[in-house]
Amino acid sequence: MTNSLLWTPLVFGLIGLALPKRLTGWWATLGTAVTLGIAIALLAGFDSGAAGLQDTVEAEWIPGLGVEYSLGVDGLNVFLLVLTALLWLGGTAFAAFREQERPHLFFLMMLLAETATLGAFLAQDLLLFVLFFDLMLVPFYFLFGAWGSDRPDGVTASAATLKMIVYTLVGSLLMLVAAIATAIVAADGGQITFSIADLAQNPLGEGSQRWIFWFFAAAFLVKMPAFLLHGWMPDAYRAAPLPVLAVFSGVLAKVGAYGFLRVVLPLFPDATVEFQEVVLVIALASILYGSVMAFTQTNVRLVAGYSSVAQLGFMTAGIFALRADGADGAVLQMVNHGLVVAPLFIIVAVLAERSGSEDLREMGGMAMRAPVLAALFLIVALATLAMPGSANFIGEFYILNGLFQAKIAFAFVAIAGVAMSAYYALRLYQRTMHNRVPAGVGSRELGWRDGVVLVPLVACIVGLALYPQLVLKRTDASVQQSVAAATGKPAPEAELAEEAPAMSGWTGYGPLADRQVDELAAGESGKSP
Amino acid sequence: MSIEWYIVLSSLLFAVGATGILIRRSPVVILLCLELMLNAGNLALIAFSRMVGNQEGQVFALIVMVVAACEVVVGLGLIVAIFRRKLPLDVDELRELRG
Amino acid sequence: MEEVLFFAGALGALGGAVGVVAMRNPFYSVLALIVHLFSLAVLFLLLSSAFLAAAQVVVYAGAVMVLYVFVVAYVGGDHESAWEPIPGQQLLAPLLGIALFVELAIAVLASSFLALGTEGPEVSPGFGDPAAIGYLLLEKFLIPFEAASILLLLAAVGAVVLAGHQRKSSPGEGPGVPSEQRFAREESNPSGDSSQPPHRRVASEEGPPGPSPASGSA
Amino acid sequence: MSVSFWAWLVLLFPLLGSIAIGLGFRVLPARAAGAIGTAAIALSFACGIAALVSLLGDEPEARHHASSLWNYASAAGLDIKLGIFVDPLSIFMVLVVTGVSTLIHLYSFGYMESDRGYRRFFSYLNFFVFSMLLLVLAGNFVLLTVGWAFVGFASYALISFWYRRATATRAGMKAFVINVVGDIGLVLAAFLIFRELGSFDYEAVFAKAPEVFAVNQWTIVAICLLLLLGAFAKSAQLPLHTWLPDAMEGPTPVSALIHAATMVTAGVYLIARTHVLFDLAPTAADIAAFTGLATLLVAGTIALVVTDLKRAIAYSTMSQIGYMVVGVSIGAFSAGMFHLMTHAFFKALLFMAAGSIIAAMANRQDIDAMSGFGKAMRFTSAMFLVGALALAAFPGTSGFFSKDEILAYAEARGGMYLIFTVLGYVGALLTAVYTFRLVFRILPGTPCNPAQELIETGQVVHAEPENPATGEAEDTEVGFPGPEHHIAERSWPMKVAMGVLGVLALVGGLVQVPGVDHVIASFLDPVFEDSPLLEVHPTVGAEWTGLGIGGAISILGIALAYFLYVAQPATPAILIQRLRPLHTLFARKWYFDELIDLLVVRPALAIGRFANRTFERVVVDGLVSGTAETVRGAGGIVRLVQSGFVRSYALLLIAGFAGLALYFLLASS
Repeated sequence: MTNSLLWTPLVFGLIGLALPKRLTGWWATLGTAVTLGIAIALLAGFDSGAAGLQDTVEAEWIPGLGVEYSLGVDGLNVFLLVLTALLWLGGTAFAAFREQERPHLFFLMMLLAETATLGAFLAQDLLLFVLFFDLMLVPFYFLFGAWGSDRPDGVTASAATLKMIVYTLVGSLLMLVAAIATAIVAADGGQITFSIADLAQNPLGEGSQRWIFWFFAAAFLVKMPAFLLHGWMPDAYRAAPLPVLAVFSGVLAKVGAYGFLRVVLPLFPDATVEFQEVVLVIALASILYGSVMAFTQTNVRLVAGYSSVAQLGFMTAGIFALRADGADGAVLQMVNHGLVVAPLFIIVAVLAERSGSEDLREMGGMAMRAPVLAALFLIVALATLAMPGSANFIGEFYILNGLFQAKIAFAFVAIAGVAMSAYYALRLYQRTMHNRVPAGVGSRELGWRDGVVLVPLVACIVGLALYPQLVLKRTDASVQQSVAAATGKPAPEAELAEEAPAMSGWTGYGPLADRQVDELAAGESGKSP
Repeated sequence: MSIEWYIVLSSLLFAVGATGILIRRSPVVILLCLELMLNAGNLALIAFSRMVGNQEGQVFALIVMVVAACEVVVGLGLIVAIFRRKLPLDVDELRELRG
Repeated sequence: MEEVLFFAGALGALGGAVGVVAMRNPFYSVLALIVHLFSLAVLFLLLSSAFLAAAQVVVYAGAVMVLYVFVVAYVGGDHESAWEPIPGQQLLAPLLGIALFVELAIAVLASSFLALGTEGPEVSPGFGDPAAIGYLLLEKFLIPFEAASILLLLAAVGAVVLAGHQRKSSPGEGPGVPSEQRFAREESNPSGDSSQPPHRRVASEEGPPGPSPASGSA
Repeated sequence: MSVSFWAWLVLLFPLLGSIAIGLGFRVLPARAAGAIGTAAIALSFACGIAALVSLLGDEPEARHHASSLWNYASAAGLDIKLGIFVDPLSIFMVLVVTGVSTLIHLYSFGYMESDRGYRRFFSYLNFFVFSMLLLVLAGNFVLLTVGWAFVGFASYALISFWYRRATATRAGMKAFVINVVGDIGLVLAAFLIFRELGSFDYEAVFAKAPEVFAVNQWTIVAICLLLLLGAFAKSAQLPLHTWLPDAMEGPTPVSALIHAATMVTAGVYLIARTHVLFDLAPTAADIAAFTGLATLLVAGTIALVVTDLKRAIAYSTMSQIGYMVVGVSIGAFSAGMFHLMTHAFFKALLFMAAGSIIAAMANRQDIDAMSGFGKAMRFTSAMFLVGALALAAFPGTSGFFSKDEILAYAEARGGMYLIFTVLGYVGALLTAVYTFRLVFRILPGTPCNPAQELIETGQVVHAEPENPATGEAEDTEVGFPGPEHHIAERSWPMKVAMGVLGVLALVGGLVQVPGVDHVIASFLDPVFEDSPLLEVHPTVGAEWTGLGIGGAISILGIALAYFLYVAQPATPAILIQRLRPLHTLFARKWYFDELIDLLVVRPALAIGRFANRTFERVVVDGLVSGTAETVRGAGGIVRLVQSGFVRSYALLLIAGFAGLALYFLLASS
């Protein structure tokens, strides 16, 4: 099952090379649909109670180096797999409806990218993970560079792509070094293994954890991208072809956040605890900076891009709250954000076709002739701003709750990002859909072709909004395990919930309350009782 | 004659070929010097093959000859192509590899 | 006898090699190489590699060298000028050559191969004859053998492509072709056509060659 | 059928209505959308009645029911169910909301008829009612936040309903963002509650809170203050009130429904709902009460000088909500809720009448341009007068009983709380004056042009609409009512809705007359039975005294207004001349907009600009280009070696090989 999920896209892509040009797009769409089917079957067979890996595939690969071809599904990645398959189906179908230059290569690259991404999510071997992580770059390099658009101010698509590649490659190489170092240091002269599960059994010494932690963190933070490491994002986002950008922004950024949960927390627990606050500061900076930038941009893509920076900041903050609820929220938010940002970029593409521009100042008033488009956009925009009632809200609620209970001062800063997100998401909607129609904007209803792509994605947003438990139920056990690996204790809030009924007699100064008061005092000395 | 002699001769031929590559500028002669080096290698292979009494080294040498032939064919093809384009037949004049 | 043959062969090989490097005229270099190859064939024989010696003479000194001669004759065997554009090259090159020789010699002679000092073990009369080599090639080394043949084929094709007859639209002028053609077409239009210049410009701006018949006839 | 079954049905119908109208917008005939919308709310009201009947069947102590549909988001120790909580308080709110909403839907059925966005309007309006019901029925703080945010969004959608009006979209954005600030307050309060009590459910929280918290412990005060942040943003209390006057950009039924009768009272409901927490944090309750007091006075003064008809009524709404907040904060829970109900009646009525007049004015809202409508539109004028009397608390009307009960209660608590009584009566005087300022400016006098035209030809003016704020022509394409307008005199649904509300505004107060009956109090008191403040109660005599004072003040205020605006119409101008700074302060709305602009908006934009123009280029790119320059510099040095001479590369190669060989030779020896 896992194997077929992983390789189906690539197989379809290679077969597609032999087909006539006009069929390749549909063939590729079929391939992604089959992949989605497998992913859903995987989800259906998923045992939500178990924390460990399911549907594992293990084979020797490079026995001399202890590298294994080892795949597996657990609560951390099962929804990300479905998300990947879903968004790829959407993006590919959207691209298939349009004329592409060199379609053979384009769709091969799309499907190769899907395989690589699925591989990164599935890999349970550190080296395999690194390999897929880097393999993801290759197709996107070509997709952005060759099918991207040059900017009028002279920044070519290839230059923008190069910038992206250099950024991410530096991170990737650091990660490669770190992965090898992890295995060698952990082996300590014995049999080398790259298996994440085995490595988690005997963590490294504190000194090596420190620097290896940052090497991994660099790779993941660049990928997200986080504040100060996001320099590649504006150029690359403006250059990328939109259907590709939809999957890129929807899924690839999550690989970074996922990497923290999969690799960093279990493998480098001491360093994670030690640098918790540093990473939180980076996450908060991403939230605030991304939000502020998002509401000053006029380019639609950049609004979405910077909002992603802020959202990824939330996820990082949730993970590094080092509580199960925060991390649960982060996983939920990864799924939500992917579900939201992909339709957003597809809508941007649709809008750009109507107004001939991607500048907010040159759009407006489209809701009149395009009520369906406006309604879909509205739902997406509201989900983006984490409107209570959307699954995004539950995600942020969990994240912020975790952060609040762990580090209260950080939560207060982070929540400012929520207010700003309301402004920039609604501004995006309002500037395009409301107000007067500027000259040259054709206000046209959504065509059925785009509707076929958009409506199911939006339906997923609505469905998840009604029942976020769908995700939470399945991720919870694995997330608790991952977080417990870092903190070395079973999830504290589960304890709290169980003990709570028994505590009816305490007066507010029981042992638990004392601990909390201490934490409070440490977290926010200004507000002592 | 002991095998040493052959090996020393082979080293000498190799060094002469290498020197030739470094000081000659005509691409044809550089190709010839490459042949020298390959043959020096072949000599060493065959000498060692004799030393251990195993004929597999000779097969190896044969394959080297094949590779050398290929290299000659392509190299000479290149030289002819350069010549056709009225470019100078001097490796120092072809400096596109400059950083 | 053996020593005599060895020293003769060694001198020939060495002399040929030096000749290749030292001759100013490429044609003489080629001839020197032929000497070198023949001498090597003698040495091969001494090392009881009959088949290889034959191959050396037939394939190398015969076929390959003929190719060289043809090419040198084709491109002209001009003398190389003595001018040296790279400073220090003429000085460093021989030094490096000597260093290389010394190092290789030391590496081999100082190694712990005890058999180096011997003439090698006694071998059967069939050692290195065509039958033995052929057996090895077709039994043990079949796949390398086939791979080598494919390599040869590829090299042959490559050589044909490289040195082959140039077609009209060579890759070198590829990108320019459409615009040039378009340009030529516009120029060749009779000037009497200028009554409809905007129409024609629109037609030609549509990019790919192949103007619509209507605009052509107008 | 259980109470919770009916309560779920109450929620279901508006949602179904909204979805049906929204999905069927292409196929439904226009009027059908209105009919579906109105019927959905009416059904919801009927279910509310059924729930009430069912609830009254229980013992008073057992009148609370929790019910949940499914596990909404429960993991890692958080337990969030899709659950509702039904008790007299929520049923009371359900009845007020659905009842008034039904009438307002009926009104809109006529009022919006010529609007191109008719179906969209009803879809939004039904969605709003659903959200409001979700808010009042929610069984935990998370679902409360959901309802809280949904009404905020519905309010946004309806304020910017005419979305080609730049002023409307801007006002919608403002309302939404301020409401999100309120949502954040709620969310943070929920976190803090969870941290201390380990649950989000009302029942668990309210049961455990008195055991965990000491009175005025700082955590409980913090929780209450955060809740107040949410309440104040939604209920337009200082300083988060600036969105409410701007919200008048929406269609008039929206103003009547959302910005007068229902949504803005959510804050009052919240304080009443969480009274257990506020009882434990008297400091926070006092802060709330004083904020309410400040709001009622500030809003009253602004309402004195505003010339926009709807904005004037909006400021009076703020002021009246101030009374309610004072009421529920000082412990006069049922009085506060009572005032909430009567206010819903008369304020919705006032807005409806104002809407009718504005329609006759072709959407001009400037009271300076209005006069003489008393003759032109008799029914509308009568209703306006009824609403104004109730708002001014004229003896016998509904506002008379409810407002004065709050003030009497404050007096009964005595001590510091006397301030509320005294300043509350000052506010009552202001109320009477500004209300009747509107009445006397609009109804009597020589008819203005539109009114004259209406009298003479029976025509409603057909002027090209233009935006009074910017002066640009309205875009009627997207729904702004075109040349055809609907007034109560012509449209029976509007007339019916206003008539029913008029009756309720007049006699609605009779359900709770001191010494005679106390329907509301006896119904609601089981909810508040655990509050220590329930013991405090004014005597019947004290209440009647308060009522007497209130009635006198009301009549005094009306007389003053008569003196100022009818008998001596020159006086206001003279007063303005004399008190120029004060008038400017009121007319500029106490400079709150400017203050927020200065403190929040400008810094945020400045930071954004700095980030965009400077930081991004210098630091983010600088960091990278610095690295790139270093690499390039190093590359430049290495480049010198790359001479392009193949032979020198070969030389390097061989030298490298020789060097390596040397190394190995040395290493092995």
